Amino acid sequence: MSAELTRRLEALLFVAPEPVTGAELLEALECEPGELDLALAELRGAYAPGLRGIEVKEVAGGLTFATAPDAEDSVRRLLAKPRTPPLTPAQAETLSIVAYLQPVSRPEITRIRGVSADSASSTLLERGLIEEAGRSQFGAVLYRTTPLFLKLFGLASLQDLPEVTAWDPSPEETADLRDRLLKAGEARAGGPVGADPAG
Amino acid sequence: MSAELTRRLEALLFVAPEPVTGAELLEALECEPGELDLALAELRGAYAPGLRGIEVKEVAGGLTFATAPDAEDSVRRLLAKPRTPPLTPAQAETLSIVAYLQPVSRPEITRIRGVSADSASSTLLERGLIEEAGRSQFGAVLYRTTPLFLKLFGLASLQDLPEVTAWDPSPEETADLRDRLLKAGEARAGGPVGADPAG
Amino acid sequence: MTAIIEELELDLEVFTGPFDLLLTLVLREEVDLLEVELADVVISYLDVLEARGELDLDVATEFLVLIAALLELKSRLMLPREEEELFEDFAPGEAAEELLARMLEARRYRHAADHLAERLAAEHGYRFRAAAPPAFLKKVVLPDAETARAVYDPAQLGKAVGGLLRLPEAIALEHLTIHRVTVAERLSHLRSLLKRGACTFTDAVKDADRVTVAVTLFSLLELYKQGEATWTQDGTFAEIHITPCSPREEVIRELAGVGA
Repeated sequence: MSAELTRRLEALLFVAPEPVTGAELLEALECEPGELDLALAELRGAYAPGLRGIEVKEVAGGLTFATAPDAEDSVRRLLAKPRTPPLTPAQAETLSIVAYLQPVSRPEITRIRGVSADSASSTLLERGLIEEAGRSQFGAVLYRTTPLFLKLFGLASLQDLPEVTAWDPSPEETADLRDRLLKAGEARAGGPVGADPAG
Repeated sequence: MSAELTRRLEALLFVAPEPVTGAELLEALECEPGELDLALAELRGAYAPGLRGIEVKEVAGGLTFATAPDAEDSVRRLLAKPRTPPLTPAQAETLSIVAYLQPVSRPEITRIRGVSADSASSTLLERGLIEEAGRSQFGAVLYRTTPLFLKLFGLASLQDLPEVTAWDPSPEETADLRDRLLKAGEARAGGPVGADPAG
Repeated sequence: MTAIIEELELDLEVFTGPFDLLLTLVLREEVDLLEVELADVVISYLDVLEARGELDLDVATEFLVLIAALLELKSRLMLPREEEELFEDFAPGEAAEELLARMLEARRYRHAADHLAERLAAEHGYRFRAAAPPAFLKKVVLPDAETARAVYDPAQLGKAVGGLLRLPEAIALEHLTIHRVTVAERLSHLRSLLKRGACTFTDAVKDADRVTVAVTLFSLLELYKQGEATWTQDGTFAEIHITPCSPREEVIRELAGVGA
């Protein structure tokens, strides 16, 4: 393949994000239908199935390149390898609240974080780290962690979560973890804090 | 070209949205480095410049296909999109300072250019050629170049930029410049130029 | 130095002659930089550029680098005298060296810029593919509970929850001086103004800060409520005209006149 028209045709099919119609090709290549037919035949020959890693395909009323079917496994390994991206700070916070307090509702998570947890909890749901666990008495959806969560954190069970006291900045507090988290969250959000009603 | 590995390599380069590194190729193709080298040589041969409408390019730390430059006119007619406009002198100067000194802050760029780089750096940011890279100790935003910069400038890595001192004047020229700075007006200083140093 | 800089003739208060001569005299401290109006130098330069039809600051960087360096020198000289030792170090020769270094640095990147522009032009014809990944890859394959391996550190969870337990420190306001304005103060201010007849809101809050303006408005409402004043405003943001309603003598006389 070296005819200049065929080379330009190849470039067009390569670079076009969508299948290209014959009319579009004629206009872009500024050639006659007969010339295009010849170039196309040459290109089809060069990319006949089995010869190369790419094939010329006719789809949706146009021409396009596609990867050869037998390269699919490699392509999948390259582009679709299962990924476990690092947790963002918002996701880590949301996940820790669910892990320690489960089952817990989204409004509670929001109150504890002081800011909305909607986007973070959607991502965690999508990735299968948390799942729905019924509804609270007020009708809010409750969340809990999944077996995948335990696997990804290398935990045998929820009992293996790190002791909160190791990270606890206020060990003198004796109240329940949930209450303390809520109190701290409300202080962050600028809401009423028991200690300083005037503030 | 028909070796199965070369065909799969071709499919990967075709389908990947960004340049693919050697490590990624090895993993996706599940082959040895030696085998990859052979396949790559075969592919480069098949796509040697001038042969086809597509070429293999090494940019931004990886391999990718790009259309052959002589197909540009047809491509432009097909995609009906103007090329990215060339750089203005201010943009080119700002970009070269970022490329060589990265990470570098806007005040530093301004100091070197002697004139504000705000508009130029905004445009470069918008076009994705530079990006923010944290903050300096004084709180100024730092900039660095992006992978798109490497791609558009056909650079495999920043190492491919020529040494910036390559453009320094020779020692004689520098001495001459220094002389002129100090003595340019000397001759005229003696003459009747209406200078009034005492004023 | 470029031709234009060499051609630049100046006619300043303290100096008449070519720019490069001025530069030399400044560097030799024969002309006091503090007395040179650098803005006038810039204007002269712009005039030259304009006369030549080359009014393009993008290509004028050499001059700009020189002027910027002179400005920096001048600003250093303008520092308070206590900083004397700072420019004692700064011998005329060093000033020239610094100017030279600036010019070389700017020149370096200007040439690098030319190189980059050439590179970009050379790459002009190459186009990269921008198609979406094939349909069979659209669905992201996530690991399932069977095959997943531990990738996250449980300490991350403890740290996150510990951070959430932290009560934020109360915001300290001691360092702020709170400007206190009372309604009572503003009421008496308004009443004293109104004793002299009608006034505008602008008169009442002349040069006052925002808090005072707000409290004055409250006081005005209070006066209205008490029946001591009425006000009119022709439109949004228009002037507010305040009229006293107190039964002052002339008002009573006027009312009596109207009544008769």
